[in-house]
Amino acid sequence: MTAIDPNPQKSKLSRRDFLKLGATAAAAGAGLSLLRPTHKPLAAQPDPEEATVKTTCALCPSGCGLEVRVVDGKAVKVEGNPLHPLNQGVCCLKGQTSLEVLYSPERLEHPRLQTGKRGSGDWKELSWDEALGLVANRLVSLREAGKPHSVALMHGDLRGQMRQVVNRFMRAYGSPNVISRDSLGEGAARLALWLSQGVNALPVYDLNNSNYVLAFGGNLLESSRNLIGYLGAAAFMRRGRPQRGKLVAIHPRLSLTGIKADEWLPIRPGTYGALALGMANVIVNSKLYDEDFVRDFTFGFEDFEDAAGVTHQGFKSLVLETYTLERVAAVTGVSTDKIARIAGEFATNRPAVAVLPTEPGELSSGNALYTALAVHALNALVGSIDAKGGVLLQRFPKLAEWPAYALDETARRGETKERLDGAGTQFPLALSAYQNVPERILAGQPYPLEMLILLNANPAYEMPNGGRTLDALSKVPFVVSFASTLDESAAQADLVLPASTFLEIWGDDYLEGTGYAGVSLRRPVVEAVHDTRNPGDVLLDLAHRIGDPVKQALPWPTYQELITNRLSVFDWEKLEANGNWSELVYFNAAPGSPAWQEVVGRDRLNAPKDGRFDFFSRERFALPGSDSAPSAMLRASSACLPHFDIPATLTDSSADALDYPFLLVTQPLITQSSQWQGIVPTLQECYGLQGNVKWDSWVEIGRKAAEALGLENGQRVWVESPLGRVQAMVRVYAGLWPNAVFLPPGQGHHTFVRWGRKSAEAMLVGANPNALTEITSEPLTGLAVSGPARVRVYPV
Amino acid sequence: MPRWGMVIDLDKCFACQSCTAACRMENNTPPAGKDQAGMGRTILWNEVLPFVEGEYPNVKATLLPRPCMHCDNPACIKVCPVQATYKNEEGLVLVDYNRCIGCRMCTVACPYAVRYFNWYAPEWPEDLKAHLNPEPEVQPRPKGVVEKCTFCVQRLRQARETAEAEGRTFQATDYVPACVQTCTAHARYFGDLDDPDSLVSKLAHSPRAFRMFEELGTQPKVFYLKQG
Amino acid sequence: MDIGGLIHAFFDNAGPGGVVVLLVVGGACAIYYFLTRWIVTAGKDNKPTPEEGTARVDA
Amino acid sequence: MEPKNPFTKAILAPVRKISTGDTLLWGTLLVLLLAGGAAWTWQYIEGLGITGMNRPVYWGVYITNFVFFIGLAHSGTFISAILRIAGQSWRAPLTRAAEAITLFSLPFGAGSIIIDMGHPERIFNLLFYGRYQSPILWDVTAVSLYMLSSIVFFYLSLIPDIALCRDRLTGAPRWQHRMYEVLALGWNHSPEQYRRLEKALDGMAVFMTMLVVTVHTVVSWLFGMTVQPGWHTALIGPFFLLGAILSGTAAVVIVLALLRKAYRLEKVLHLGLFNSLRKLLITFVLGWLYMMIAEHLTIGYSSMTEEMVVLTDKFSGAYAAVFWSMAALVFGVPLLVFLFKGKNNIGWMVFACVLINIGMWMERYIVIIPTEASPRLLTVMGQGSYLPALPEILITVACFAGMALLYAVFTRFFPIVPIWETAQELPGHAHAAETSPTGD
Repeated sequence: MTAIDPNPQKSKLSRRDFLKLGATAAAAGAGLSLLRPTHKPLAAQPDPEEATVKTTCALCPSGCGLEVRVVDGKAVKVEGNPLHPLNQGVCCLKGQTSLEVLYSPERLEHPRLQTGKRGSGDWKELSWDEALGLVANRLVSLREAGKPHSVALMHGDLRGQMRQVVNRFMRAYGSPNVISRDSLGEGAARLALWLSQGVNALPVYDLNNSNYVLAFGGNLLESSRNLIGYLGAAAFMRRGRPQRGKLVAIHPRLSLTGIKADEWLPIRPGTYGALALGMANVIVNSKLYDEDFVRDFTFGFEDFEDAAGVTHQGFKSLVLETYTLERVAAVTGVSTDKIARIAGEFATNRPAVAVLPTEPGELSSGNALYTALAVHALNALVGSIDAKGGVLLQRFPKLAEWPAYALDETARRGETKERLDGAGTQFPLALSAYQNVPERILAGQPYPLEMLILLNANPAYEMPNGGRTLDALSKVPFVVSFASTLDESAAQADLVLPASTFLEIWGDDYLEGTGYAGVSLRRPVVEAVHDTRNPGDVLLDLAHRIGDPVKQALPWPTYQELITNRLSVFDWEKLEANGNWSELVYFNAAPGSPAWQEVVGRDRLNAPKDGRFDFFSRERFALPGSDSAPSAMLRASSACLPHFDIPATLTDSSADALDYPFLLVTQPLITQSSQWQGIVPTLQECYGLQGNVKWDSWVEIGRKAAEALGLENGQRVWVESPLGRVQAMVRVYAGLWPNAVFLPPGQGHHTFVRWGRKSAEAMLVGANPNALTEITSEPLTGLAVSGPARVRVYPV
Repeated sequence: MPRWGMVIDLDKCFACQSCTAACRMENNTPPAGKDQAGMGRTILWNEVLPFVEGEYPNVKATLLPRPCMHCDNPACIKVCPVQATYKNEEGLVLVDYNRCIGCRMCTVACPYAVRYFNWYAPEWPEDLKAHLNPEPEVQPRPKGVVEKCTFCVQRLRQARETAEAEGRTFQATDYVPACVQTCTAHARYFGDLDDPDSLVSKLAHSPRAFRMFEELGTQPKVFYLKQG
Repeated sequence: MDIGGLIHAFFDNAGPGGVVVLLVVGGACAIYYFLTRWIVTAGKDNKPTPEEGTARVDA
Repeated sequence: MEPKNPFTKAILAPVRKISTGDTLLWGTLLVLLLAGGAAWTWQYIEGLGITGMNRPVYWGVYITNFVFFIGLAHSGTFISAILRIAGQSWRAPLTRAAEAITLFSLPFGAGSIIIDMGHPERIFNLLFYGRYQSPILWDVTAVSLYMLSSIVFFYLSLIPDIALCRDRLTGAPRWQHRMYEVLALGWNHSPEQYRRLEKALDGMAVFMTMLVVTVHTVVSWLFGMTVQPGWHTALIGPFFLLGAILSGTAAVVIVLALLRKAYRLEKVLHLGLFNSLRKLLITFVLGWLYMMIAEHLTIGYSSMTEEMVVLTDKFSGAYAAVFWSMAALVFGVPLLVFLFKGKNNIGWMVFACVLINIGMWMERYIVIIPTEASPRLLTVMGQGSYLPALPEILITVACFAGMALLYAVFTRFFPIVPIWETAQELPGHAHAAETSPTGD
C-alpha cells in the first residue's frame, strides 16, 4: 500500500530543474525540504482479511441489496449490490449510514429486566436463557389459564418470512392480536386497492414508462416504498428515454419531490381527495378518459340499478354534479384553471399515473380511504390499471411449503376472540387499528390485556396522545420489547430482548416495489456485535419452550434454517452469489387476459371477480351488515363511491381556529430513519436540507405569517396544539401553504451518548410532532386520523 | 495520464444526499455533534447546498450537490504557503495533512467552500470506530488541518492495485469515487476528461453543461448539467 | 534557459519561498550588523573608549 | 562630549524610578498577559474549536488583531521615517515614543498569525516548504523584514541615549548598568559617530518608508488576492495602508499624552506636538474617508450580485451596527473633535484618538468578517455568523496588555524622548533643531 504522495513526480522534477538553474543559496534552502519527511510513515499493516458480503437492507420498506465490505471482521463500507433489481448497485444515505446503526454506542448489549417501577430506569441485565425463560413461563401460564388471547403483539415493519412467523406464532399460541402499524400509514392505500381493484396489496408505479406522474403527497421521491427504484425511474423518465415525462407534486409543502418535480402544486392540507375528484370532473366532462377501458373493465362509472332495483349514482354523475371546478377550487385552494390544465395534461399524456402517498401523516385527515379511492380512480380513468407506465401489482414467488400444524382447543378458542384493536368489529373494514390499542387497553376492552409484545414498534413515540399511551402501557401487567435501543416504549417495558440489527442476522425480503416476484437474501455480515439476537430466532426459541402447537407451527431450531428451508426452492448457490433471486416474467397484464384476473378482483370476498375495476365499490356495498352504527351508513350508495368530506380541523370556523390558526403539516424526510433516527449521527447532520438544520427540529412557516408574528429565522419557538407543545427553531420558508406550518417527523428521541465534544450527553434531539396530534381512528376503516392538527406558534 | 472529472446531472439528481453520506463513510469524516453542527462546523466533503428563492407560490429551489471541483486552476493551491495542498498529475487536488499548518487561507480563498477545517481532533464514540475505513489515505486527520474531497484517491489506488493483481491494464472506468458509485439516480458521471470518447468528456460538452462560477477562472473539473 | 519555467518553478514549488525569506532576513541581518558596526566604530580610533566614557559621569 | 540638551535631566528622570504604581500596573498587565498565554495553551491543547470561528467564518479576531497591530506599528515608521525624509524636525521629540509603538505592537501582530494557526508548531514548514505564490509568504517576508528593520532603526537611534544612561545612571543596579554598557556598544559620542548615525538613519528612513507601504499592502493582499466579494479589489492595499497610518498616528497621540502625564514630560512633549499631529490626523481621517467612499461607491455602483450581498450586510444588514458605529468612531466624531475641540486640548485629542483606534479595530473586523460570513456559495444557505469566544477575547486582551507592558517597562529603563535628537547641539556639528522644545 502506498500513501498519498504529496510531492508528485512532476513537481519534484521541476523543483530539481529549478535547483539546477537557480542560485546555490536556493539549493541550500530547498534542500531542507527534501530532507524532512513530508508525511509520517504509515504503520506497517499486515494484509487484512477482506471480504464483500451481500445482504439486504432493512432500514426502510424497500429492502435494497447491499454489498458490505468487511475488513478484519469489521464492516467498513456499504455499497449497493449491482445485481439487485431494486437498487442496481446504488445505495441511499440510510444504507450508507447503516454501519452507524450496527456499531451504535446506543445499542442495548444484553437482555434487561426493569426491576424498579416501569419507566424508573432500574434495569438488571439478564442472560438470554433467563430472559426467555421468563417470557416462556408467562406465555405458558397464560395459555394454561385459558387466556392466550390476552397476549398481543404490536409490530412495525416485518420482512419476508417474519410476517408469517409472527402470524403462525400468535395463531398457534391462541391469540388473534397481531397488530400491524399499517393503519398509521400504508393501510389506506392497501384498503383503497382492495375496495376498488379487489386486490389486497400496495400499488407499484411504473414510473420508467410513465409520461405523466401526479404525485399526491410529498414523499414519492423522498420516503416512498421502493424509494430507490422510484428515484432511478424518475431519472430515467427524464433523461433515459426519448420522450421526457412530466412529474407534478401535489403537496402543501415544497418537499424534495416538489423541488425536483417539473411542477409543484401547493394545496390546502387534507384536501387531496377533492382535487382528485375535481380532476376527474374535468376528465369526464371533457371526455378525455379512456372510454374503452372504462366501459369494458370498470364498474360503477355510469348510474346503475342493483339487484334489489335500487338506482345508484355512478362515478360519472357524482363528479359532474358534486365536484365542479369552482367548488373544488374553493376547497383545495388550487385555481380552477390549474386544476383543469393539470387534469387535461394528465389525461392526454398517457400512460399517466396518479401516485398515492403511503407514509404516515400524508392521508390521515379522517378521509384517508375515500381520498385514496379518489386518487386511485384517476388511474382507472386513464386506463392505467396494470398497464405499462401505470399502476402495477406486486407478485410474490412461490416458496417451500410451511409445515402444517393443528390448532389445539386453546388456540381455536383464542382465534375466535375479538381483536384487541377492534379490527373487524369496531372497524369493520380494518385489518388492524394500531392507534386504537392504547384506548382499548385503558377501557379494558374487549378483555384485560395481560401481556404486550412490541416488535419494531414504539407506540409511545408514534402516538403519545397526551400521555395516554404511556398510561396504557403501564396498565398492561407485562410488556416485552424487542427494541435495539432504549426507545420511548422500551423504557416502559418490563423486559427488553435486544434485537440484532439487519447486518447481523439471517432473513429475507420480497422484491416489493418492483412488481415482479423475487426474494432477496439477508445474511449476517459480521458476528453479532453485542449479546443480541434476531427476533426471529427468539420467536423460534420461545416456540420450542412453549411446545405444541406453537412448536409444530415453527419447528426450526434457528431462523437461518427456516430461511434456507423456505428458500430451498431456489438455486441456493446462485441466490448466495447474487444476493437475490427474481423472476422477470411478469410485467403487466392485458385487460381481460387470464393474468388480468390476478390483478383485478383477486382478493374480493363478496364482490364478483369479474375483472372490473370498481368506481362503485361492490365489496364495500356487500359488506355484511350488522346493527352497529357505522354499518347503517355502510350501505348508503355514496359510501361506496370515492367522495370528499372536509375534515373537521379544516373548517376555519371551528372554535379552535381562532386560538390555533395554523395547520400542522408533516411529511417524512429522506434523511429520516423511522427506527434509528435518534442515534445515527450522519443522518442528523444531513437532516433538514432546505433549511440547513442539523441535530434539531425546525418549524417551517411562511414569510407573511412569520412577519405577522414577528418571527425570525433561527428563533426558538413553541409550537402548541390543544394537546401539548414542542420547541423548535424557526425556518421561514417560501414553499409552504400560507396558513400551514411544517414540523419534520422523526425527531424528539433521546440520545445517551455524547456526540462531538461539547454536545450534552443524554440530550433530546429535536421535537416529536406526534406529541401535538390527537391520533384517533376512522370509524369504518380503523385508519389513523392524525391531522392536520391545529397549532399556534409563539416565541419561547 | 487521465484527467479525472465529474459530471452531475441536476435533472436526474433528486437531492437524496446519499453522496453526502457515502462520502462520510468512505472518507472517515467525524460526526460533529449538535453543538459543533450548530456552529456550522460539520465536515461533509460532499454537501448538497440548498438555494431557495422567490415567494410563495412561485418558489424556485435549487439543490446543488457540491464535491470539490478539483479545479485546473485552483484558488486554494495558489494561496497555500507550504504546498500542503497540491494538484497531482492526474488533476486531483489533494492535501498533505502532515504538512498543513492550519492557516485556513485556502478555506477562505476557495469560492466553492469545499475545504473543511478540523477545529478539534476528530472524535467517534469508541464503538463507532469499528466502521472506519482502514485505508491509509483516509486515516482520521489530526486537529488543526484542512481536509476536503479527494475524489476518493484511495479508491484510485485500490483500483490500480486490483488491476495489477489481476494482471490487466488499469482503465479509467475501473475507478469511481464513492459518491458516484452510490448515486441513487445515476446522476453522477466520472471519468477521464482528456479521453474524447469518455462519457464525462461528452457530457461536459453538452449544451446543458455548465461549471460553477466559471467567471472566476478556476477551471473546475466538476461539470453540472442544467435541470429541465 | 526557460525563464518562464524558472519563474513558474520558483512560485509554484515548496521550498524557494522559505529560501527567499531566509535570504531576505539573513541578508538584512548581515547588512544591519555591518551598518551598526560601521556607525559605532567611527569613535574607536581617537576617541575615548567606553570605559573612559563612564569615567566622565555627570554628577 | 555629550549632546547638549537642556532637558536631559527631565528626560532621564523617569528612568529607573519604578514606583508602586508601576509595580501594580506591570503586575496587572502581566496577569492579563499570562491569562492570554493560558488561553493559548488551552487552545493549543484542545484545538481552535474553542474559539468562535466556524464555517464559513474561518478567520476571526486573531486575524483582525494581526491587521490591527501591524497597522498600529506604522505609527513609528511614519513619524520617524517619513517625517524624517520630509524634514519635519518637529517630530524629533516623539520619534522614539512612536517607534516604540511599532516595536512593541509588531510582535503581537506577527504573533496573532501564529496564534491563529491550527498547527503553530509547524511554523517552520514556512521555511522548509515555503511557496512563494502564497500571500502568506509575502507576509512572512515583509513582516519579518519590517520587524527586524524596526528593531535596528529603533536601536540605532537609541544607542547615543543608552550611552548617556551608561554614563549618567551610575547609581543603577549592577546588571542594569552592565546592560547599558553592553547595549551602548562603546558609543563615545564622537562627531563621526553622530555623522554616520544620521546618515544611516536617513538612509534607513527611505528604506523603512518603502517597507511600511509594502508591509501593509501585503497584509491587505492576504485578503485582496482571494476572489471573495468585498476583498478582491485593487484598492484594498492603499485602503489598509491609510487606515494603518491613521490608527498608528492616533496611537502616538494617546501614548504621548500618557507619557507626558505620567512622566511629567510636559516641557519636552509640548502642546505644539499635539497641534501638529492634529493637522496630520485631520488629513488622514479625510484620506480614510476618501478611500472609504472610493471603495464602497465602486462596489455599490456596479451592484454585482455577490459584492452587493456583502455591501448590504455592512450597510443595512447584520453588520450595519458595527459598520456605522465604526464610521462614526473613525471619521464622524474624531473629525468634529479635531476641528472644533482638539486645538490646544490634549484631553479632546486623546478622546478622539481612542475612538479612532477602537473604530479602526472595528474597521479591520468589518472588512474581514462580513465577506467571510457571506461567501459566494453559502449566501442562500443562511448567514454565517461569528462571535468571538472567551479564549479569543482573553488573547486579544493579552495582546494589548502585552504591548502596554513592554512599553511601560521600556520607559522605566530607557529615555522615551530621544535626548540626542532633541539636543540643541551635537558633538562635532550643530544640530539642526529649528523647533527645539520651547514648551509654550
